[in-house]
Formats: sequence, structure tokens, C-alpha cells
Amino acid sequence: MKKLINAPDAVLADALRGVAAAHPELAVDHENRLVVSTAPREGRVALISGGGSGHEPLHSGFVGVGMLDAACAGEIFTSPTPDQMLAAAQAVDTGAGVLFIVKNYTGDVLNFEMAAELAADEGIQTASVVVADDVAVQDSTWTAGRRGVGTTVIVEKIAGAAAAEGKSLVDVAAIADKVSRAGRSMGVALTSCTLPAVGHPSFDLPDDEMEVGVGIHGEPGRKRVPLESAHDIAHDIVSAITDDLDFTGAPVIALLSGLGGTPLIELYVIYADIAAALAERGIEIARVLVGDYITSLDMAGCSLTLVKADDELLRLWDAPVNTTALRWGV
Amino acid sequence: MKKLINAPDAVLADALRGVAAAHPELAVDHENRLVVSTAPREGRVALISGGGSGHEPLHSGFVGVGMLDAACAGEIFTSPTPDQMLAAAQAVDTGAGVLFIVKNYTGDVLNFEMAAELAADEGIQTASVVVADDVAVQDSTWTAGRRGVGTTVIVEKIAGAAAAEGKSLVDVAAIADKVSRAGRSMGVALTSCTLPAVGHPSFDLPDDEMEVGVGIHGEPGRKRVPLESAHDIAHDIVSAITDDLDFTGAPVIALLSGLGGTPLIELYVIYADIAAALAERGIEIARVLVGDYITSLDMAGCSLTLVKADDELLRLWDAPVNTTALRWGV
Amino acid sequence: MASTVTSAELEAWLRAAAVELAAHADELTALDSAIGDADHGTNMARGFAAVIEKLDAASGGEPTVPALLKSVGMTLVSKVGGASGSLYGTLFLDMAKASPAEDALTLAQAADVVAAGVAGVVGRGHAVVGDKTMIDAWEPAVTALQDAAASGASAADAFAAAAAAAAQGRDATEPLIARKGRASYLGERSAGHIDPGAASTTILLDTLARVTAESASDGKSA
Amino acid sequence: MASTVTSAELEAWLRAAAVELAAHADELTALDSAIGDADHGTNMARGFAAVIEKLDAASGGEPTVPALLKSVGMTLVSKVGGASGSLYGTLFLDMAKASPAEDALTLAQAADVVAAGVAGVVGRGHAVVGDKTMIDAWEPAVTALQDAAASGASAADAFAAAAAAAAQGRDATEPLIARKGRASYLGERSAGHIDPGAASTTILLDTLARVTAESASDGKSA
Ligand SMILES: Nc1ncnc2c1ncn2[C@@H]1O[C@H](COP(=O)(O)OP(=O)(O)O)[C@@H](O)[C@H]1O
Ligand SMILES: Nc1ncnc2c1ncn2[C@@H]1O[C@H](COP(=O)(O)OP(=O)(O)O)[C@@H](O)[C@H]1O
Ligand SMILES: [Mg+2]
Ligand SMILES: [Mg+2]
Ligand SMILES: [Mg+2]
Ligand SMILES: [Mg+2]
Repeated sequence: MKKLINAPDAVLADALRGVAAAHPELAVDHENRLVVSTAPREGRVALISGGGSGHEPLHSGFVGVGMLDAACAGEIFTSPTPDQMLAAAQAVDTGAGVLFIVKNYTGDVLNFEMAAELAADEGIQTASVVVADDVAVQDSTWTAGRRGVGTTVIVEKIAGAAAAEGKSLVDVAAIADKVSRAGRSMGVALTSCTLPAVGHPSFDLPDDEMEVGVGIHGEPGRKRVPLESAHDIAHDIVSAITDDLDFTGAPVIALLSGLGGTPLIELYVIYADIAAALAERGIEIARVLVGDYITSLDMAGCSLTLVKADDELLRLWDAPVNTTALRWGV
Repeated sequence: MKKLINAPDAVLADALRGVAAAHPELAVDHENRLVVSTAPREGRVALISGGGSGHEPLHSGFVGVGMLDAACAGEIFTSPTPDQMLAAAQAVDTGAGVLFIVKNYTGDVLNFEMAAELAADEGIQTASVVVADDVAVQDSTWTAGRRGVGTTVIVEKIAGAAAAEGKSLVDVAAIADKVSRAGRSMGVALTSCTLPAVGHPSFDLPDDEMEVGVGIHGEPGRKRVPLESAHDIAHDIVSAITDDLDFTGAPVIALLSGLGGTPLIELYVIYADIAAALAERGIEIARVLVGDYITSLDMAGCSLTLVKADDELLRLWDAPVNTTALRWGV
Repeated sequence: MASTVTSAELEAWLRAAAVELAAHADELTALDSAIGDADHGTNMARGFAAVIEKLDAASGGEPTVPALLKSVGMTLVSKVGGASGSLYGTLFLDMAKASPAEDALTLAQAADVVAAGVAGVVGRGHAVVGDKTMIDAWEPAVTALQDAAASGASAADAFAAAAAAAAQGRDATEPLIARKGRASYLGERSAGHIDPGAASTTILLDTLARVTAESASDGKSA
Repeated sequence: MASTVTSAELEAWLRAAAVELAAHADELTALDSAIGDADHGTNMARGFAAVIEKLDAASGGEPTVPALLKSVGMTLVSKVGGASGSLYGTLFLDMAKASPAEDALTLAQAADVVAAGVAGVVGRGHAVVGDKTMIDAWEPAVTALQDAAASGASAADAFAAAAAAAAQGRDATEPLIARKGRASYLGERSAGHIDPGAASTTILLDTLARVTAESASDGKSA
């Protein structure tokens, strides 16, 4: 294992020290492992997300003006805990209530549930939106359902803009939920990730194979197949996503994220093929991000997210945002 | 080799298609392999940079308002050619002249030199600044001198702001040169990069070793040593840089760049140690970027750049910029 | 033949469990690699190390059983994270709630307390037997424990029976297709692997059986 | 015994060189991996493939020697990139400038033309013999070529002497510490490796010697 770290169990604490050193405009609570925005909130709804670490810039990179008020950092690939989430809620609640943005993993869901109970005990009003957008997983009410991946970024941005406009908790939650339901994602891994505490790759992937539909924690996907060209991968993931939801007839927000170990030049190579595959299907990409937004430690590969938008969602998407990983209009 | 590509010799053309698809606000000249800003230039000095590909977002990610007017993309790790540079100059010159921002590699220097001759033939006034900031390389007038690395990003930003203010070619070149002389960099590789056309790593690095002072093309560095902790690496590279130039007594702009295969969480881990090492030496970090800015394909590792600034340079640094990889104030 | 469980025994159990979980951390993580995210061993080891720290830091006399269980539950909730943190945390917190404020429980009380804890886990995680989760180990363990208590067995024998039932439940998860937790994302590819949470459950109950057996033989020999 | 070089021979040389460079691309890139950036083989192969395309596309009769050399130089400048693109480009462009507008050169003229091209490379890259660059192969080759021309050798023999001198110069780069180009960044670690540009230079001259020898023997047998 080759990583820029000091010790496997120090990675999270050290990374938070680095975030604090690099971004004086963020308040880092090292005890509770929170990254909190210092921008004024003035009586509006506050947004909190969080999850296991190892997916940076998600979530701490999205804390700031027009997006999250706080991010709770769990251990690597491990949901944060209810007391962290409560501390975050206490730090950012203005009385207008708190929206929890939760990726659909049992750990995250259960811990945010417990946090909501604790917050209620403290008189803090909460609502939650659960993102479950990974089409690689069969959807079913009998299981844990789909994993939450890239749509989370778009929920955080748009809900952040809605909160900044002074909308109520119910309304912000409704918009978040609308985005969440309108999003679909699919990822492909060329290599496994390696957890610092484990020291070797989480799964073996032969030199000539790839994992289609991989999870951001290295969860196996739909199938393992021989390594394909960018063109064929693009068509595979676009098909998987568009087979699941019809993206024609509305402006679409697209997010192509690297998984941590794939350089930008490769993302652009495959984005060219993705754009062509979408155009072939008559899908209109209104906004697009290409880069590392939701990663899986050092995994090589990418994930594509599409969100079916409308004028209102595009307006909120375009609203000013100032975070370390997403910034415009300010 | 596991990459999201279609064919080794199609990488650059495909990536440019992806840039064009993702960023309609940029004009991509596929024939000449140029990425050109569509923002108005209104009689001001234009900035052109370029170099071998594989270092993304450098340079195409820095084309836009307040930074470069055009970037010339060479083949992977191969300088672009004079005719590309001439085409870029013809595309962006307003009559106020063109500044070439050149990284100090023989190929880049010679090709930009030929381009300047061609431009002169066409009546386009040019000036050049050569960035040679890599302290891993012994400086000497008897050799090709130092490699140009991270300071280039800072030169492009600050010179871009100076050009946006309407300064003359002589003045913009002087500011670029001042930044260039005030910058020092050093990188560390944990793994080699793999060129698509080669298909295997450029150098062998045993599982327990790292290359200190590596070049962004995989050029060997100062020494190969056993893998160190982030803390020790931070102290090594900070020492190498600050032994070369005294950074105390002035505000410093710092850039910590991943090399392409290292995830953000690791960059924050080592940035914590870098910040501490700089503080120990009484160096005041006024501005800092942490992320992938100048990469080396899929190499794991990082490079640190420090630029000794002053109020004027900080003011230009803070001026609005709107490119795909660097954006603020707009 | 002791058919009570004291808080001292429970504390001895927790200390022994922390050692066992640390020793088996790689094994649990390997199970979680196959059908999850490779952190269950690290999570459990970290959580129980924090429990021991808390026990070491506690001053004053032996706590009551519910005070001890609550402190463990709170620690697990705040230190483990992930699914297992909230579920094991809930287990201990709900055991605490069901426990009389005494220094010892009768075996019958202990059986009810464990049953209440497991009911809490089901209430939170909504898993049923066959979903390939820790519940596949806990449910048969509770039944075995209650049966043993009803038949007047010793605590050591009762926990041994519970541990054996848990081990069977754990092994029975192997062929199953997961319907809850992270493994459910795999669909059919989850079959052929033992559930990590069922494995850690079995470690906890094995250790409890061993500790109560040792304490019983200590009592005899004393 | 031909002591002229025709543009047809030069074209045959360029075509053969493209084949040789493609065949040796991996070898050149391996040399460049050791002390550079692992692209010299790819660069040269790409550049000469473009030269051939240009030759194939050219309509009309045989060009004059300078027209051919200029077209090659322009193609290399615009297709190779890197240090070698501008340097090999300059070589051919400056050879073109020094060449009389004829269909053939005498050997003495050819030697002067090559010397002018190499002077251009030196003017651009400022390398001297011993800097561990292509100049270490070109300079002795020019000397050998001029000596052979002065002594009245055949073109084939003269180019064979030049190629042999280049090969010697190439081999002599091995122990050197590079002072120019990318290899100079390595300082002492550049010693122990052959310079890739000196190797590609030798391939070019070897091929020229072979092609002129074949053309001479064709001429004899014809
Ligand atoms: N809904 C659930 N009900 C009961 N147990 C569950 C549930 N979901 C997951 N588990 C248990 O949690 C274990 C995984 O724990 P762990 O790996 O620590 O957390 P995570 O899955 O968040 O990484 C699984 O092996 C399973 O036994
Ligand atoms: N200043 C120079 N003068 C002469 N030849 C040089 C000079 N710098 C580099 N070279 C030659 O160029 C070769 C490298 O070419 P290539 O690998 O294609 O370009 P790059 O170094 O830009 O990657 C070296 O092996 C050397 O022979
Ligand atoms: Mg986990
Ligand atoms: Mg090169
Ligand atoms: Mg797990
Ligand atoms: Mg090279």
C-alpha cells in the first residue's frame, strides 16, 4: 500500500487538520469530526450531510455558501455517528430546522435516524432526504434498496440554493427529494481501492477486467467483464442509466466523477463518448461537471450521474456557490 | 495498463472532444489542438501557454476569463509544435501582443522559440516567460536548467489578471517573470505513471520505495528512498524548497498538487504536515490551493509549490478568474 | 450452579470480547471484503477498544447492570459508526432499558434483556431471519437462551447453548442472498459468503459462554 | 561509383528510415525511459509516418533536393513536437536552405548540406559534443562525411563512414553525464545510458548508408 499518510488510524484526523490548515474560512471541529461553514445563516434552514470518509471532496468540499452548512466525517467508508450529527445540528440550527442529506447505506440511514431522534429530544426540527440513485443495484422494498452516489452532490447544491433563498424546511426537503428521485448513477472500476486499515486492495481485479456497476466502497457491481474501450464503457453506463429512467424531454444535469485514481484526461476521453451516447438518445445536457466529486479512495474508474431537471432546478443549480470543491457566481 | 481510453494514439484527440463537449464556453480547435477562450479580449495582451498533455488540468483547464486566452496541447508528454502556437497566437492576438508562458523543457523552449520567430514573420509581437522552478534539479547555466512545474499555474493566474487590467506586453511579461523567479517546487512520486503509448510504467518503483524530486514526466528525481510517512515527506520537500529560497518575511502563495493518481484525502493529510513545517519556519501562507492542478498522468504522489508574493501579486491572485479548473469572484 | 449474571461478569465478558474482536478483526474484515466494504473488523475492534477505555476510566464501584450496558451502548453508537455501530449500540441501549437496576440478573432476566436488545435491533434494522444479517445469529441465540433459562440450566450452559445456536445461524447465512445491509447490493453474488455481523455476534456470544463458564468454575474451585 | 545523391535516393532513404524508426520505436522509447520521458520512439515514428504521408500525397514529378528537405523539415516541426521535433526539423530546414536547387547533390555538396543542418541544430539547441545529445552522433558523422568526400570516396562509402562515426558517437554517450535536454535533470544518474537522440541519429545514417549502397549496387547491376 502506497499512500501519503502517517498511520492508517490517523488518516481522518490528519486530513481534517489539513482541511483546517488549507481553508481558514471553514470551522473544523476535530473532536466531533465536523466541517462547518462560517458563513452567516440568518434564520434559514441549515443543511447537513456526512458519511464515511474516502469519498472526498464529498462532503466536506461542499460546505460553504449556497451548499452545506456542515459535513460529518465518518471513519474511512464507515458512517459517522449520531452524536457527531447531533453536534453538527446544534452548531448550525438557527431555529428554522435542519435537513439531513443521507446516502442510502444502512449505516448512514440508521445513524442519521438516531441523530434525528436525539435532535428531536433537543428541540431541533429535522427532515431527511435519502439518496438512492445507483442503478447498478436492483431496486426493491425488500432490501436495503439502491446505494446513494453522485446525485448526492446535486441534491446538496440545489437544496443549498433553496435554503439560501429562505425556503422552509418542508420546502427545502421537498426540493431535495425531487432532485433525489430525478437522479440516476452508475460507476465502473478499473482497479480496486485500498483501505488504509486493510493495506491491500479490497477486491482482486485481473489486469484485463473491469467491474461494471461498482459501489463507492468497492462493493461488487453488476458484472465483471473484460476491459472495454472508453466508447463501449460510455455506452454501457449510459444505457444502464437511461434504461432505468427516461431522460428525454427535459434539461439534464450531468456529473462525471473520477473515482480517485483516474486522471482528468481520461475523464475527458470518456466524457466525449458519453456526450455522444446521450446525444444519440436525444438527451439534452444542460449543465455538466467533469472531475473528482465523489470518489472511492484511490480506485481507478468513473461514475456518471444524470439528474432530470427543469427551469426551477437549473435556476437553483446556477445560484452562487462558494465551497472548496464547487464555486461559481461569487 | 488500465485506462479509460479508446486507443493510445487517440487519447489527445478524444480528450479534446470531451473538453469541447463539457465546456461549450471554450472554443476547441481540433485541427490545431488548441483550447481557446471565447471571452472578449478587447485590445488587451493575450496569454498563451501549452505543453505536452498528461498534466491536466494544466493548461486547458486554465483557459478563460482572467487567465489564459489559449492553450496548445501537445501529444502526451511531448511539447506542442510551433505551428500550433502560431495558430493560437493568430487566434487571440488583438494587436497588443502575446505572452508565451513556457515550462522549461528543451522541447517546449525550442518550439515556443520557433513559434515566436513565425509570429514575428506574421507581425505578431510576442514575449516569453520561462518557468524553471523545480528545486529537485541542480540549477546551472551549463545544462538545460531546472524543470518548470507548479509555479506555471501561479504565473498563468497572475499574468492573466495583469493582462485583464490592460497592462502592456512588457509589463505583463515583467510580472510573469517576477512570479516565475519567486516560485520553487518539489515533487514526490509513490508510483510511476504509465504512458498510453508505452503501456507499462515508465520506471520501476518497488512497493516500499518512493522517488523524491520526481519530474512531471516521470523523470527520476534527487533520490530513491524507502517510503516515508506524510510527515517526513512534508518536511523533506519543505526543506528542499526553503533551502533554495528564503520564504520568510513575505506572504506566500502555496499550491499542493496531486500527481493524478492520489486522492484528495491524502493531499489533505500531507498538507496538514506541510502547513506545520512551514509554520515552524516562520513562513506565512497567504493563499493556498490543494487539489490536482499539474499532474503526471496516473502517477501517485504530490508536488508542492511556494511563490513569494507581495501585496500587488496577492491582489492580482485574488482578481476574478473563470476557468474550468480555477474559478472565483465571478 | 450459578444461574445469575453479575455486572462484574459482564465487564469481564466485555474485556474478553474486546480481545477476541481485535484478534479476529482481520477475519471479520475479510468477510466484509467479500460482500461489504471491508471495515467490519476495524469497526468492531475500534468500538470495543473504546468500551475498554471507558471501563478503565470509570471510577467508583461496580455499576449496575443497566448502567454498564447503557455506557457500552452509548460508546458503541458514538465510536463504531456504520450499520453495526447503530445496531450493536441499539442492542446494548435496549438491553439497558429492559434491565432492572441491579448488580446482577437472574438467567431468566438475562434472557429477557437480551431478547429486548435483539428486538431493538430488529426495530431499527427491520431485518428478519434469513436476510443474512446479525439477526440470523441473534434470533436463534435468544430462543436457545430462553429455552435454557426456562429449563433451569446454569448461566454458563445457557450461554453456551446460545453461542452454539448463533454459530449455527452464522453458518446458515453462507448460502443466503442478502436482503439487508450492504451485502444486499450484490444480489445473487452475496450467496456463498458468511455474514460478517453474524460472525461478530457469534464471537460475542462465544466469549460470553467462555467467561461465564470460567467464572462458574472459579466459583466452584473457590 | 556514384558520388552524387539524388532526390530519388533521398526519398528512398526517408521511406526506409520511416520503416526503421517504426521498427526501433520501442527501443528508442526504452532509452528515453531511462533518462527522459519515454516518448522519443513514439515521436520519431509519428514524425516519419507523417513524412511518408506527405511524400505519398505529393503529386507531380520528383522535387528538387531542397524542396524535399524543406517539406520533411516542416513536417517534422509540425508533427513530432518535443525537443527532437524542433531539432530534427531545424536539421532538415537548414539542410534545405544550404542546398542548391537541383535534383542531385555531389557528395561534397551533400557533406556541406549536412554540416549546415547540424550547425542549425547546434544554433538552436546550443549543445556541444560531450553534452550527451544527438550532436554527439552528428558532429563526428559530419567530420567523417567531409573527410570521405574530400578523399573522393563513393557516396555509399562516405555515408557508411558517417554512420560508423555516428554509432561510435552514440556509444560514447553512454558514460556521459548529460548537460542538455531532459536527461540533464538527472545529473550523475544520467550516466550509464545511451542518449536516445544519438541512437535515432545513427538509425537515420545507417539507413542512408544502406539505401545509397543498394542504389549503387542497383546501378552497377543495371
Ligand atoms: N438492517 C440490518 N439489520 C441487522 N443487521 C444488519 C443490517 N444491516 C447490516 N447489518 C449487519 O451489519 C453488518 C455490517 O457491519 P459493518 O460492516 O460494521 O457496517 P457497514 O455495513 O456500514 O460497513 C452486516 O454484516 C450485518 O450483519
Ligand atoms: N539542446 C539539445 N541539443 C541537441 N539535442 C538535444 C538537445 N536536447 C535534447 N536533445 C536530443 O533530443 C532527444 C530527446 O528527444 P525527445 O525524447 O523526442 O524529446 P523530449 O526530450 O522533448 O521528450 C535527446 O535524446 C537528445 O538527443
Ligand atoms: Mg462501512
Ligand atoms: Mg517528451
Ligand atoms: Mg462494512
Ligand atoms: Mg522524450
